Amino acid sequence: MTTLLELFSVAAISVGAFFFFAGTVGLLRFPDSLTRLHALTKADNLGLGLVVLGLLPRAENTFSALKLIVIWALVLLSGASTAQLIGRALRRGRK
Amino acid sequence: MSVLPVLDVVLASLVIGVALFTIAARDLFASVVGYVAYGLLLAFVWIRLYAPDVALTEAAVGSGVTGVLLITAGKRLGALKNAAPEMRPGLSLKILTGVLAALVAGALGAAILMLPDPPPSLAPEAAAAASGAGAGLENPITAVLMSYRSFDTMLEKIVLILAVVGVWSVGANKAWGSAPAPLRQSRPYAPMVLLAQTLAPVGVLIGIHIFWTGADAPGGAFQGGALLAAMWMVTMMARLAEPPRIDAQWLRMAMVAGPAVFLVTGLAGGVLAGSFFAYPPGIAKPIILAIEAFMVLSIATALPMLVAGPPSERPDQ
Amino acid sequence: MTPSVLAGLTGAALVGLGFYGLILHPHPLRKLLAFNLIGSGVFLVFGIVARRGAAAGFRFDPVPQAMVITGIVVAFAASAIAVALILRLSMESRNVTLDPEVWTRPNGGGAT
Amino acid sequence: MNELLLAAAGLIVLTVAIGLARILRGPTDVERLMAVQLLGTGGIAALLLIAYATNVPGVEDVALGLALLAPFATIAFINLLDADQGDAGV
Repeated sequence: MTTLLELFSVAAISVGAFFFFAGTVGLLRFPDSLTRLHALTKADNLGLGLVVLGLLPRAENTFSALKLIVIWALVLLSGASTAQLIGRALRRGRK
Repeated sequence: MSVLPVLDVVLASLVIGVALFTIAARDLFASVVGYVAYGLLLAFVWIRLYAPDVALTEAAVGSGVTGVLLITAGKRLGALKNAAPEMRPGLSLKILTGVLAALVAGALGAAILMLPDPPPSLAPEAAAAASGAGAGLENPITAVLMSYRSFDTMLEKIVLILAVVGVWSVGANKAWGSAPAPLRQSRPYAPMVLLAQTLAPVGVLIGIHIFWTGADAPGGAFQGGALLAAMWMVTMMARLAEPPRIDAQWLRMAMVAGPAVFLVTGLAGGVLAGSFFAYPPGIAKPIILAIEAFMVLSIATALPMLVAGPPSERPDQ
Repeated sequence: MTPSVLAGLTGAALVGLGFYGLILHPHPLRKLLAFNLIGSGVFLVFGIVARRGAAAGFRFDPVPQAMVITGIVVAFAASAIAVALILRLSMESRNVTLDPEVWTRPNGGGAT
Repeated sequence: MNELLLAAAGLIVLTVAIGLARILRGPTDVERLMAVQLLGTGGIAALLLIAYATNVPGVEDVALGLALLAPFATIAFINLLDADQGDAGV
């Protein structure tokens, strides 16, 4: 693995971990449910996405790389649609 | 490797903390949410014990499907709108129970600290089962389930069927043969439908993949079947599919297929290979995979039927 | 303390917690949940027996691990039956309780 | 390098674990759901990092299964909330 790729890997994973941290802080500190939902989706999509991106150069073969991407795609899909569902539940709950 | 011990302690205290919450939470919903989180955490503990097979089963069955079962039950109970009479236990009873529980936990903990050294192990026998009789299975867990302890595994499938029969039979008499109540009361909602439509096909593929790799790597019939079951339930929860009538011929065939094929192969082994549940050398692996394929079918149909509950005449009350 | 001993002690604590909840909670579904906690605690204790039994080139003893896998599925089947029974019971009595006094009290429950 | 991956995994688990405080504090059930979802995603990330750092086989597949199951319980909870609020279907 070239140094450049290594550097990229480390950077992506660190930023990913940071997004998890930021998402957690948001979930705990933000004032109301909708803003907390916003923080959560950032951690979901970007945090995991960057970790996956950082691990991609380290994948042993195409199949493991594909698995990583599928994992990310699944979480993107479910994160986005459950955020819709949760948001709707919140809106209806307030009425 | 200085991070891992810290991680272990954090994980252990989290598991206990979330378990405390599920016991102490005031309402049922919160405590079931806690239980789902608890199942996820336990899956991580199993990973740390080098048991990815168990981790996957715990995440799928112990956390996911059990959580859905409890929440569905809570919904149906809530529909009765007749709260339990408050009978809060008194302080003395609480203290007494606490002491009793602490005694049980303490005794168990002491037993763990006093486990014999060197530990007894059946690993050599399992290794023999994995490589013996031409099985050629790389995953020792699958070898144990399908070869070394195959009788247990078959009976366990029968337990699942008996459980389904048990659940069906507590339904009202006049409802017999009809379909269980749907898993969602109201009309489907677009994002949920989209999610189910995309998730289910991918999930079926992944479930089959996990079953297939189970011969040589972590995975297998239980995990693959549980994932397929979860996908069927997702489509039912989004109202893309409704629970089938319980007298449907295909449903009953699918549920019985696993143990039936297992039993027939076992009997055939008695004739062809010399003993009950022995596989003819050389073709053991294809036979095991064939049995497992039918077991996947049985698990994938039985688990959702257990969650859907007894047949009900009307759509959910 | 090795990871396995830690996990085993966690399992023991879970059994204790579940035991407490099983006895004290009046709500039957909460009792069931507590019962599941006991179950997973027992599985965990079983799991460390598997981890300690590492031999023959494995990092664990596959036999107890395989039994835990079947155990989890059987525990779920038992929970499903319990849920079905609880639902039927409360449908008959219009009451969500296991309290025998509610059942024997006139007008308090039972078939109406 | 592996140390770094493990450290990242540890950090993620730790922060997500702190996020579990939302389960305790609520105040609504929806918040509890969010905390569980964060735990699921963080768990997947940590599992992947640990899998690449320690080469334990099969952990990737567990992560795959977790990713598949992530929305599973959430859908059930949402269905319950909808039922509670007397859904009109929107």
